Amino acid sequence: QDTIKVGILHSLSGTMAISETTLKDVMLMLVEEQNKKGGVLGKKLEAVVVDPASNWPLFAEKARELLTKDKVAAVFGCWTSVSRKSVLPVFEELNGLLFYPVQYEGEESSRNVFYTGAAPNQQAIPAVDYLAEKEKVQRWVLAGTDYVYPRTTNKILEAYLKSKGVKSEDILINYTPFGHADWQSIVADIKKFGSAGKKTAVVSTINGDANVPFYKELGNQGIKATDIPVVAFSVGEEELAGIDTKPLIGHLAAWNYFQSVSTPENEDFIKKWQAFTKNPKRVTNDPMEAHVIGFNMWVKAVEKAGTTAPDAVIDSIIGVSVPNLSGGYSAMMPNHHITKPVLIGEVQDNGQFDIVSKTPGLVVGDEWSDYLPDSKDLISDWRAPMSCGNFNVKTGKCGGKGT
Amino acid sequence: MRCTIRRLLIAAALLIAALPPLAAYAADLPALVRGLGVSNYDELDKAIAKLAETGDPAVAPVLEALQAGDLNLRKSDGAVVVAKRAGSGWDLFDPLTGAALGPAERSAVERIRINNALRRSLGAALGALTLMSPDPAVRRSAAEAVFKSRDPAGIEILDRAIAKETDAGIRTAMQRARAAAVLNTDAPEAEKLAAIEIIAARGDRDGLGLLNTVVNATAPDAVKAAAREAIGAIEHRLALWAAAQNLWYGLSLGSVLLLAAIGLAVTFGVMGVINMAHGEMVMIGAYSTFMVQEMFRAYAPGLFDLSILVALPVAFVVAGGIGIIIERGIIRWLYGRPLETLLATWGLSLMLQQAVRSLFGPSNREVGAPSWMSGAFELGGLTITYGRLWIVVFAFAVFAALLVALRRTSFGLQIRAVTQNRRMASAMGIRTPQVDALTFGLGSGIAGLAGVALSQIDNVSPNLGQGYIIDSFMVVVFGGVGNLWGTLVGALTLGTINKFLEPYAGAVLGKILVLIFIILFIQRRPRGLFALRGRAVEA
Amino acid sequence: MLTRFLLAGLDTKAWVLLSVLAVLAVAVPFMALAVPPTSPWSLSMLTVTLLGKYFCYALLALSLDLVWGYCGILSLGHGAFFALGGYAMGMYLMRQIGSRGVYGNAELPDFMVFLNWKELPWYWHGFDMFPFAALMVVLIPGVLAFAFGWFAFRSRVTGVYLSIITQAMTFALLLAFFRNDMGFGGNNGLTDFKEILGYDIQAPATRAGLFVATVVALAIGYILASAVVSSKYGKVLVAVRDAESRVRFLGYDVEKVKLFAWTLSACMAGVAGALYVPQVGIINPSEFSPAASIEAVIWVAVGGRGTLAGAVLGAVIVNYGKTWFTGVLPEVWLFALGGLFVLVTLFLPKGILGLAGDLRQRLAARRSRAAAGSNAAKEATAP
Amino acid sequence: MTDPLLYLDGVSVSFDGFKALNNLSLMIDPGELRAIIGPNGAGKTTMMDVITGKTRPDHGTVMFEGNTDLTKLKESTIANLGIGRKFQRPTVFEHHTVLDNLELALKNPRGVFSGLFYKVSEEDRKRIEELLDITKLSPKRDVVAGGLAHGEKQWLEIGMLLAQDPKLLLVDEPVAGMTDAETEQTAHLLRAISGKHSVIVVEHDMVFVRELGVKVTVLHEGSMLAEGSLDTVSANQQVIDVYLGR
Amino acid sequence: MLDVSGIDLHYGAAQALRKVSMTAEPGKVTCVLGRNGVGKTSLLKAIMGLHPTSGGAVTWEGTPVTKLPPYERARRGMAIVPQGREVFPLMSVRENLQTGFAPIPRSARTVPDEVFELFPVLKSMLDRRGGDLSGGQQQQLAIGRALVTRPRLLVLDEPTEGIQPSIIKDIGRAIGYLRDKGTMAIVLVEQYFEFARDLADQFVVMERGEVMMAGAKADLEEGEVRKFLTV
Ligand SMILES: Nc1ncnc2c1ncn2[C@@H]1O[C@H](COP(=O)(O)OP(=O)(O)OP(=O)(O)O)[C@@H](O)[C@H]1O
Ligand SMILES: Nc1ncnc2c1ncn2[C@@H]1O[C@H](COP(=O)(O)OP(=O)(O)OP(=O)(O)O)[C@@H](O)[C@H]1O
Ligand SMILES: NC(N)=O
Ligand SMILES: [Mg+2]
Ligand SMILES: [Mg+2]
Repeated sequence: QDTIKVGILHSLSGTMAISETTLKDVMLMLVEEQNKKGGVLGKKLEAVVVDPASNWPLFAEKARELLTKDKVAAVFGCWTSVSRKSVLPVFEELNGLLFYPVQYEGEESSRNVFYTGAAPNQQAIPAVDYLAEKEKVQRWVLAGTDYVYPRTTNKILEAYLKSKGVKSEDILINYTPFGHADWQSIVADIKKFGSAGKKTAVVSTINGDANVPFYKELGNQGIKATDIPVVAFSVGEEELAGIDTKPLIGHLAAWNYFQSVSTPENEDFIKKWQAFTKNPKRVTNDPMEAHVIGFNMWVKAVEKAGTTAPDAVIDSIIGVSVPNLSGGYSAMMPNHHITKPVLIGEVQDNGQFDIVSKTPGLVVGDEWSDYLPDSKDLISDWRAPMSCGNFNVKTGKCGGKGT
Repeated sequence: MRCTIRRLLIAAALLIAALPPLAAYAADLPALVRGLGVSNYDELDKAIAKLAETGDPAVAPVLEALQAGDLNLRKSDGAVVVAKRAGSGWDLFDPLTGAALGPAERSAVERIRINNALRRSLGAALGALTLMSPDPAVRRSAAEAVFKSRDPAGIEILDRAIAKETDAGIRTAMQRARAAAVLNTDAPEAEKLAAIEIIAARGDRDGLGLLNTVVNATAPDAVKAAAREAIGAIEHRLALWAAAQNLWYGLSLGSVLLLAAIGLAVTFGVMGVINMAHGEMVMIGAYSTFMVQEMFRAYAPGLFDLSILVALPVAFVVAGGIGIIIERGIIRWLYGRPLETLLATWGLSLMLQQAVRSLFGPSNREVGAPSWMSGAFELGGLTITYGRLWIVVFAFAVFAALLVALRRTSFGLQIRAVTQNRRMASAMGIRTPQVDALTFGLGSGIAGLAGVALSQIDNVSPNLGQGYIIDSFMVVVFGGVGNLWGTLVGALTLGTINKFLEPYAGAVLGKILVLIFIILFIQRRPRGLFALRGRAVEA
Repeated sequence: MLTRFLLAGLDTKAWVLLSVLAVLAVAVPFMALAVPPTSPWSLSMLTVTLLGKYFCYALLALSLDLVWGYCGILSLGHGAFFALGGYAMGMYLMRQIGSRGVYGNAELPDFMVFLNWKELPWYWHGFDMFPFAALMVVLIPGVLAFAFGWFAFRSRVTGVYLSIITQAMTFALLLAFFRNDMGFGGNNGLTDFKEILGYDIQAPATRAGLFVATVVALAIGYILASAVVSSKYGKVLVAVRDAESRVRFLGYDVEKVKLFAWTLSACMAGVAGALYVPQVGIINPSEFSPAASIEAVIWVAVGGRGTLAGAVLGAVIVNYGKTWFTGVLPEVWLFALGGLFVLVTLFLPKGILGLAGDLRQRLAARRSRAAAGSNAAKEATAP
Repeated sequence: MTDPLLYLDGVSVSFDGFKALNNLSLMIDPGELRAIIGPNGAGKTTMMDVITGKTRPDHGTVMFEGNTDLTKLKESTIANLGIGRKFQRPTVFEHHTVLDNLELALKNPRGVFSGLFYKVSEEDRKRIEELLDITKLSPKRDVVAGGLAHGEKQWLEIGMLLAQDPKLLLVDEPVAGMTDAETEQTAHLLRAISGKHSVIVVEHDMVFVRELGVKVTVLHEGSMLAEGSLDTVSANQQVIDVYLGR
Repeated sequence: MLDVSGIDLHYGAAQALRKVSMTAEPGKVTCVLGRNGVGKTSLLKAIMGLHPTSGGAVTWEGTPVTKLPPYERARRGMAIVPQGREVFPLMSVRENLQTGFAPIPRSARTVPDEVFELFPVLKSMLDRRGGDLSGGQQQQLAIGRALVTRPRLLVLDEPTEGIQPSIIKDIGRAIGYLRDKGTMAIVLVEQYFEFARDLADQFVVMERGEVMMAGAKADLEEGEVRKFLTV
């Protein structure tokens, strides 16, 4: 066997195809590039693409197929948390490697998974800090799609805001179903909540398809960023591509990467990407960067270990650091999360974000939130001898608070 | 820092009031403009304040350019210039005089960026500067801007502007802006009470927000009491309007449901085809809109506002044509086997989704709103967005047209004859294949029309259709299969119920409750809202 | 009497199918566990779980065919019963995790811990006991189906109206289970199971055992269903499908007739779901999605509605197709699957299994026509 | 005098204001064979709908065996009380064979579980053979009913009615589409089963009605117009005007 | 003139017509007789094109129509009153009648007065749904509907079934009247022998899918014919 296989596990059909197809393409590009550079360990890489079709059990099945039938060395994939939860036992059972590129709710750390997207402390909390400081926001609408990521993020944010002295009546939490399309009442409610004489902002964990109608309604009802800014964690360049952003100028998003980052690395990446997709208008976004980082880390770790064997890679990858696209270096931490800068951007009329704030240094992904009672005592460290994902610093034992 | 600007503006306004607006500061202006060339938001804020302080109307275009993102820093000499796109590079202009400064390379300039805080400062500054503009629309928005900024500095200018203002509406707006500003000063109690009265008369959410700020801030008790009373009055008024607002939301959601369902009312309701590909016909309509708009963007950007009107017939023809092809190719073999149409159209819907995904890519496509469909207007205490209003009008128009087509034309009669008894209809001399194809085409075409409208409020993506198919079936069945009026009333009922539940139960629970309502309702009326009854149906 | 009743319904098709299942029940575990992995005869665990999944789907298809194929009730919500059975099993499996969860809480599943739940909701009690959970696997779908059917059939909701309210039912459940407040893990559902009946859920032997259990359940389901449809009650069922009101005038209580089949079918679907969950390792609300239920209908239609073997065949073939296409043609597999559905409707109106019957009939027709033709020819040529 | 088996008292039914039955009263004795005639649209079928529970009357009661009010019961209960019906348009189970159609109609327990464990008894087999003979469908016993010609379906439905062995048979236009000879046979058949059973038969075929030779009730616009022997009613000028014609 | 020659017709594997031939001429009533299930309805279906034939030819007014779909035949002046009425159940009586407009020119699209003269009940029920009518009323509607197309060939399948005696007489008179206009060929399937005998100009007697006897009324002996109708 003279190739090393890399699995790509992203939905190419169904509801999530809209987001995940791009990630498949970026992986194909990275593999191609790496092969131009001579591959890894002197072998060519071979991408194995499958379609889990936005169907969560199918994710598990396809993961098993990649690991046992195709015998891939690592898998890059998943978007939604549920798809990750679905494949997790498979990766642990078969000792595979998964690089997960999307911001998520945290509260997880697996020996076999590398979380290259943001944990809540790398996205949500800095965004709220920004609004509180720079926009003097005192009243908060936490609007999200009704599933685990928004629920957890909002729980963390609620605890965080309260710890900062925000009163309960100044927090409005609202959940909507996936794909919610009629935002009239909710946008009106936001307006109403914002007319209490205190500066109000919306923290949006609205996910996927629901965003376009949400922003269209915001625009139509004339909610301006200068009045009630909306900061989103799941809206990037790809999502904005479907909306006329003129009425939305100034609304915000918090990510670890924006296409508008002006660094040579990023400009080079955008150029390659647009050439690869043969589309000079094709945009880039944060999860793509996460895959770039994750892929490069894996390559480096494999070369360091001299093998693709999972155990060796798991050992060697910790501490590996690779350039990210915003001008710094991201490192894989012992908790399998990475260090990232946090950027806040404002929507421009060209569908891009103007970066209005950037953390001075890099932020380490915090898998166990400090703001949830049962996880604040937990840490994760996959280096020997601890090698534990849920070490309780109070009890000094691995395995949560249990014995 | 906002305070600084305000204080400076007060000074400026006082100066303007005292002196005739001379070009005394003109000599300083270029230097002040040059001062905008900083990359730090705080410094930029100060620079804006200094410019505004001059009170010189010549400053307005500079600030407008900054607001629009056209103001750039020329890297070679640090000059602040206006840059306009010209081919691959820029054409540069002097921001004060508008004089052309020649072309420049793309990378020769750097845009001066602003953030929300600066946008607010700019709005306030521009508001004060443009209150005397000859353009009434500008004056009106200037008054609105001052109302929002509540800048005490504006009071003096407002007083003069009010004195000069001839348009009653704008004068009221200015008076309200003035009142808002007064409430932000240490003006005597009486003056503040008068201001509260003016704000209370405004009676809307913005007024409410402002009064709430008064209550939250430090103020004499009498003022606070008056503000509280005014708040009570406004809230009472808004609460009264809330029901109407909900009704409007219900009507507008109902129209969306109606639009989505009405094509299905033909293919499923009339023809009996369990048309799982209905949603994809809607999607094709939306993509047709996208295509038409791309054409407009490329060849006639000036006429973009007409693109939707052109998209309507295009979407109808494209979706209808595809419908006819589907009928001739597949459906026609399945008459008399309605359940199998489910299988075939499900397969079709998978293929159409994938076809669109392969053709247009998996991500959202941008469909823009023409200007006449953007924004909102106030009607009493109602906020009505133009987009929604047009969709309501459009939905009813389509419904009426379809009703006439099916009830009043011989084609409609033939459609119904064919669907009730195909063989007998044929024996009566009705060209059944033609009627079948045209009927399915009609239903698909109408779905395409719906797609044009829905592209205005929803994603244009390969998944568009999936989001509507279930709702559409619910509406048609709830209303009573085969009854167009049922579809109309069904859509509006479900829309309204949903919108009245949503404030209490939340969107998720509200939707669950609507579904449970449908289940229970069908128990009472097993053949839908407008059930056909009698032996005609049972036979 | 029971055995006679059960065996009476089995025709040749049934015996063939049951024999295949029996062979699989023995051969698959053997090939997966005993044959060395280097041998070409060895089966991977992937294949075993895949087959297990297909057979769970087959049992679901079977249950759907019972009501749709034989009683004319097109359920667009059978996935709900399947999912409820799955959740009942999932709850048992969750409780078996014990303190091995990430937070080490012996009482509460992880998702409750991090959403700050303080104690186990009442409806989770008892699920730590397998017999109780097993009972719930049939009872919950059964009771829901019974209540739903009791109202709907009594109100004489039929045809598309019934179909749509079954869809509304599963859609409402989807949204409800999505809600984290419901206490079923929200969108993430229940996952990360550790053991079942004390056996490590990831151990090959356990997987093989689950596979055998699925095959046995499918076989029992099949025998039961064929016994039901070939009894006189089965004929009444078909009569109800074809002329419901006429059956009433013969004195049959149509509501009860339907209710029995409907409830039985829901219980079968529940069992299918319960077997499915430990094999795929997750149960989440997407199983309630209307599209999932429609897909089950499609399996039945592809295999041949109104033939039990067809339902089984359809489920296996379509799902095998899906597995295969998504791996081989990841970018365009929907064309292949969608095309398959269209072609089956156009060219195999009675489904794959109907094809055989059709061919036989057409052959007979041709033969008789040919015979008639040659007779006529003979007569014509006779002097 | 015996109590009537069936007693309709003041029954009215209207559809969107149109009175299909108008204060109709009628009495059928045990074992009686009664012919009902009347113009198209007089309400004959509607009357049968009311008796069998298909249509609920607006007013009036329908008493069966003296003390059961049929208007409150559901169709299957009424059928189980012993009221069988043949429809105007023959309705049989199109996907079942002739044999199965008869088997389903046979008088046996109707419950789900008795259906599950039912096995054809010798007696049932014999009865089915008899019925096949009567209806002359023996050669078509294994044909699915959907493939029968119109007249054959009529016969099959009569066979199913007999299989039910009801106390009261409601027969709506049994000889429509039958040849004269078959018409005659049907008349014989109905006469033969009356006595043990009560029969109400609706027909427009006067030859057939004459053949029955029983009391005739004439319905018109939802109420009774005349009653008596065929000769008496056919002499009635009103009956001639609205029904028989010249 | 209608010329049916040697047609075969199958339902699946079962043959319902074997080499059936017959003719019908304008101004004459051709009566098809036979017991239940001998194939009378099947013959009419073959004439109207409602079921495909597997052999033989149907010629109408000199042109072969065997391969034409029913609506093309209707456009050539053929109309049928089917067994079982087959009115459009959810359409009003008026609309049912209007379906007959399809094959005729726009200018002729009125319901002929003779329809309401023959069946006055239809006039009073114009707005009632076809499916709500009583059996006999539906039968009248079906005949009326066929007449709206101004056919030159009228095919009637047991039109007296379920009709009250006085209207049977009316229908008889109507058929007689239509025949006497001399432009219409009429094919009548009947079980009601007296009715058929009084109207018929020629007979076709069928048995088990085949024509047993055919000829002008004068040429046939009633007893012979009746033999095929008894059991
Ligand atoms: N559901 C209904 N809606 C409106 N009118 C109805 C309905 N059902 C029956 N009718 C009318 O009621 C009248 C009585 O109908 P019914 O079928 O009882 O007549 P009938 O005596 O059986 O006639 P026939 O001899 O023609 O069968 C008819 O005029 C019919 O049109
Ligand atoms: N749709 C069908 N499928 C299969 N067989 C049929 C079908 N229709 C009629 N047949 C069979 O074809 C034969 C002729 O039927 P047809 O309806 O032509 O008879 P008919 O002479 O009109 O009888 P009737 O007087 O009862 O109306 C019958 O044996 C019948 O069983
Ligand atoms: N992890 C997310 N965004 O679902
Ligand atoms: Mg009747
Ligand atoms: Mg016939």
